[in-house]
Amino acid sequence: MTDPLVIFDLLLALAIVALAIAALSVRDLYAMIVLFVIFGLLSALAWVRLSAPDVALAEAAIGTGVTGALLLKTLHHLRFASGQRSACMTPAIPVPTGVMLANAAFCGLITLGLAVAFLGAPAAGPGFDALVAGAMPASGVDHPVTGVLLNFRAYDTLMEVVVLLAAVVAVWQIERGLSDAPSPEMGEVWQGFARLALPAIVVVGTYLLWVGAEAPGGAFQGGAVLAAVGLLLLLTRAYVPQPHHRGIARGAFVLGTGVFALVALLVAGGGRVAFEYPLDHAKTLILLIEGMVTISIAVTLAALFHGREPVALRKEVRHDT
Amino acid sequence: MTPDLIYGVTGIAVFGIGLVGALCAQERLRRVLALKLCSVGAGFLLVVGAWREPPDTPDPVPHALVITGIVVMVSATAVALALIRRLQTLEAEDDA
Amino acid sequence: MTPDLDPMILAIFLPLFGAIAAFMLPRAAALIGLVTLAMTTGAVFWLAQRVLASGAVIVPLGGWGAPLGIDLRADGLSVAMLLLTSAVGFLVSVAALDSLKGADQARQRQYFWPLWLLLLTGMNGVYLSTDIFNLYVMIEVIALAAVGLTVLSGTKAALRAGLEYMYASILGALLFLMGVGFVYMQAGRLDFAGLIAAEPSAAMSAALALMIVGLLLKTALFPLHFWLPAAHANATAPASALLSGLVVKAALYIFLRLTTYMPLPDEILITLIGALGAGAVLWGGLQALRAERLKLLVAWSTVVQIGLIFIAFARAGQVGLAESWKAAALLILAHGVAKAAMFLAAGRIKDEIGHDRIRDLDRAPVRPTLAQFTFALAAISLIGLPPSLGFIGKWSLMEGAMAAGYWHWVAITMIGTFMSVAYFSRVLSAFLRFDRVRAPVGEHQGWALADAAPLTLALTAIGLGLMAAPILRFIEIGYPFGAAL
Amino acid sequence: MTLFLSAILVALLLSILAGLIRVFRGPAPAERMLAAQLFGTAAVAILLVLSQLMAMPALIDVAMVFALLAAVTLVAFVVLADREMR
Repeated sequence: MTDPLVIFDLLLALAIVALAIAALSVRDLYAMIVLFVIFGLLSALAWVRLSAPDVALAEAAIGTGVTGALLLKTLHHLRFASGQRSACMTPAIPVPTGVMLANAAFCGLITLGLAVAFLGAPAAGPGFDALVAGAMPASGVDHPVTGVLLNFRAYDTLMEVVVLLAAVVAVWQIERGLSDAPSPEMGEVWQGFARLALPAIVVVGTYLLWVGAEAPGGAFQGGAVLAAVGLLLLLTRAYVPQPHHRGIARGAFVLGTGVFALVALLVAGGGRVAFEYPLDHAKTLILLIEGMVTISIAVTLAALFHGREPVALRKEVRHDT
Repeated sequence: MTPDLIYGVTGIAVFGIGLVGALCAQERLRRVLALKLCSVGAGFLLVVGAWREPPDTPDPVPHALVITGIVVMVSATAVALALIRRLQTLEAEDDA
Repeated sequence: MTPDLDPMILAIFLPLFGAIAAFMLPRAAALIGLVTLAMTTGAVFWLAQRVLASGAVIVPLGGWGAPLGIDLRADGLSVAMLLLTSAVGFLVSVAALDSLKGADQARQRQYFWPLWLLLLTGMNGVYLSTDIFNLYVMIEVIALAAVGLTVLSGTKAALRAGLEYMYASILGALLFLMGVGFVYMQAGRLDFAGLIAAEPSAAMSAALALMIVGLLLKTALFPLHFWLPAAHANATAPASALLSGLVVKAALYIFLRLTTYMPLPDEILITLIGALGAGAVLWGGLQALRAERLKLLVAWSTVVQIGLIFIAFARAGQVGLAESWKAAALLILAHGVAKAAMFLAAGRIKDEIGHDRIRDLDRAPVRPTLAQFTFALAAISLIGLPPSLGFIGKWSLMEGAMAAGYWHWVAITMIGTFMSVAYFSRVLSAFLRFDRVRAPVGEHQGWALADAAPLTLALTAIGLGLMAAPILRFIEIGYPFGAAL
Repeated sequence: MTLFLSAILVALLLSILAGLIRVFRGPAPAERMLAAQLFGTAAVAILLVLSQLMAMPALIDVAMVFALLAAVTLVAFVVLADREMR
């Protein structure tokens, strides 16, 4: 008998594809972002159906929540900077329709090829299942995804945090000066809402971090939820970054990377190599790393949203000629 | 029809749609979004590869990889958007 | 508890800690950067010694071992790339000390060092990695840091070029990631040994195609080079030197590795890659002949050289594949050293004269002789005149092609060489016309640190040609790549 | 029971899809945003039903995060689209 959920799966899959097309073809950029956010949340639902709640959490919080906020912020800036709505949207050199059609046909062919290759690949083929199952007792945590992220493939995860660090350094170097897009006045309702919502978000973020050792959750999801606190603070102007906060911000950005790398180096010795945590302390070390990484992720994501290094206005130097 | 088949085809379709957008989209913001769609498509492929018929639990390694991919992608998006914002500021100053 | 230090770990972690320190202490960033570069170079030499003594070495990170964990592995080729990166990187850093000293460059100075050290972390990580997903993360580290360096000057042209570069970089990385997904579906593992063990299938072919197209986009092989000239020409001089000399090599290196582990299934595909290389040589050469600005000309010459490296890869078809990577590797090393020298020299010329319009170079009242001399030396290696390393690379390319009877690759290489003589002599002839304007003695700039570094690089590019035999022996250590895995 | 819950899921999904028309057609940003908010609520419901159907209690956590994020997104949408609302 067919699973009654198949209808749900099919509908969801159709909706996801339709949303992807809609997001790329809708004229209004604001609508594009709204459609994208819905697309992301539906993808997260699809991943839940594929028994990947960790991925669904990360996608919902980071891939969709933070990315959507970043896109909105940029759109807000574009419309403010250009003064009117449509001026900034016209491309410098319009691409000829013929070229676009050729491109689209080319992509269609590629997609077909990929689909054929996918259908030919073994379903539920070989994987790491047995290896992970065998190594889990020595990992120091009970949740396999956390074990992979922070122990088996901790090197990848360290480098992922490095990517985040590189991003915030690059963003600070690209954008300079104070924000020129004025923030709108917030009504009392928003202030009240923020006051109510913030503690709840902090609790949930911390909970996700803590629960990561044995259930879906962990540093990235917790960090992203905590970043939402930063977003709210920045949006409601409850916190305005000041130039003299830069040192602390820098410290928070590098905290996760630094502690992670230091732990990885320091455990080496006595026959162990880097990243090889001693079994007795594995859980403690992993929690330490996760905690620091969570702080870094939360602050970094919020800083990426804010976008610019807080510099005093007089220091603004233009290098362009 | 199992979920992995359905969502695998979905993922490849999303990747292809993102590809079309990345090559054809004219607004800068839309191109960033198209790239994000590509990354979601790639995520689908990995999550589908990890799926096992219940009651078996899925392979956790691809899940970890996709989480890494999501964080990497948000970093890249943030940099691209910062470039777009800065460029827009400079261009608007020149017009004024 | 004293940690056991391993040169491979150091090569990755030293730049990382350096980047953190340079970001935290912007005022000491230059000092931190130089010290880090020196230490990293030391670690790489240590590693080279180890590889010379005992062949390829492996560190199973976390003690798990592939395929569950990630292994770091160093063999001759990876150590050669590491040496190239850290040695060239060190000299570029020395030059950067001087060329970023202006008062209006405080901001550039502050951000150059953390970004460059993060870039170094990523590149060293690529050369030591044996896991394709790890390679994906590494190329993203490289991409973000490299874009940050591209737009360091903050001009509109640089930002536009940087945005194009960013799009190309992300798209390339995502194609690569999709390929990783297909490898996982088919083989169930992601380490190099898994690639070697995998049976040929539709999914593996799709994976190979995706990864190769992604890498070609990142390394800017014609016709996917569209982003490169603007990005490399508009960056500040030290950044251009790093981007052109070192960064494009990371994707090239991954390409060489992948095609060794997953051989291209068809002679036609190899010919196609060679044909794209030929297209790059011809098109890039034409554009370099037409370029109006010095830095743009140098950037187009990078497109040509990349094309040449791919011809070297394809020169003898499937039969020669086991050997042709050596010619490609030699050209990679030669181009890395010479192009860094040339971009630094071009930057110096632009700084001294105040512009880099080729047409007006000979009218300049100032004559940066040392930089011009450096430029000429670098051009010798890039054109491929003996005894430079570029000559040895081109020679082994043509030798292989002739041995296999592939005369068309010889012809293309010769045409490319003549074209490079033509476009470089546009610049060199402008340098040599002394009589147009006599430089006032007072304005003649003296010896500067920023001249010494590119001169050393250019001399090295020529001198290394004399050491071609030991270099070849060295990069063969641990070959074939897969045997020791 | 499974059948019943599946039917509920499909109904919830259909309700989202109906809301999509508003998002796509607009024209006012407020309409698009409200439809998106409606979707957030439906998604939470879907997750809760799924946690029952797939026997994965962890999905309740996911639902909680969805609910929280929906609130934050609302603020972002409203604050950053403020100019267009007026």
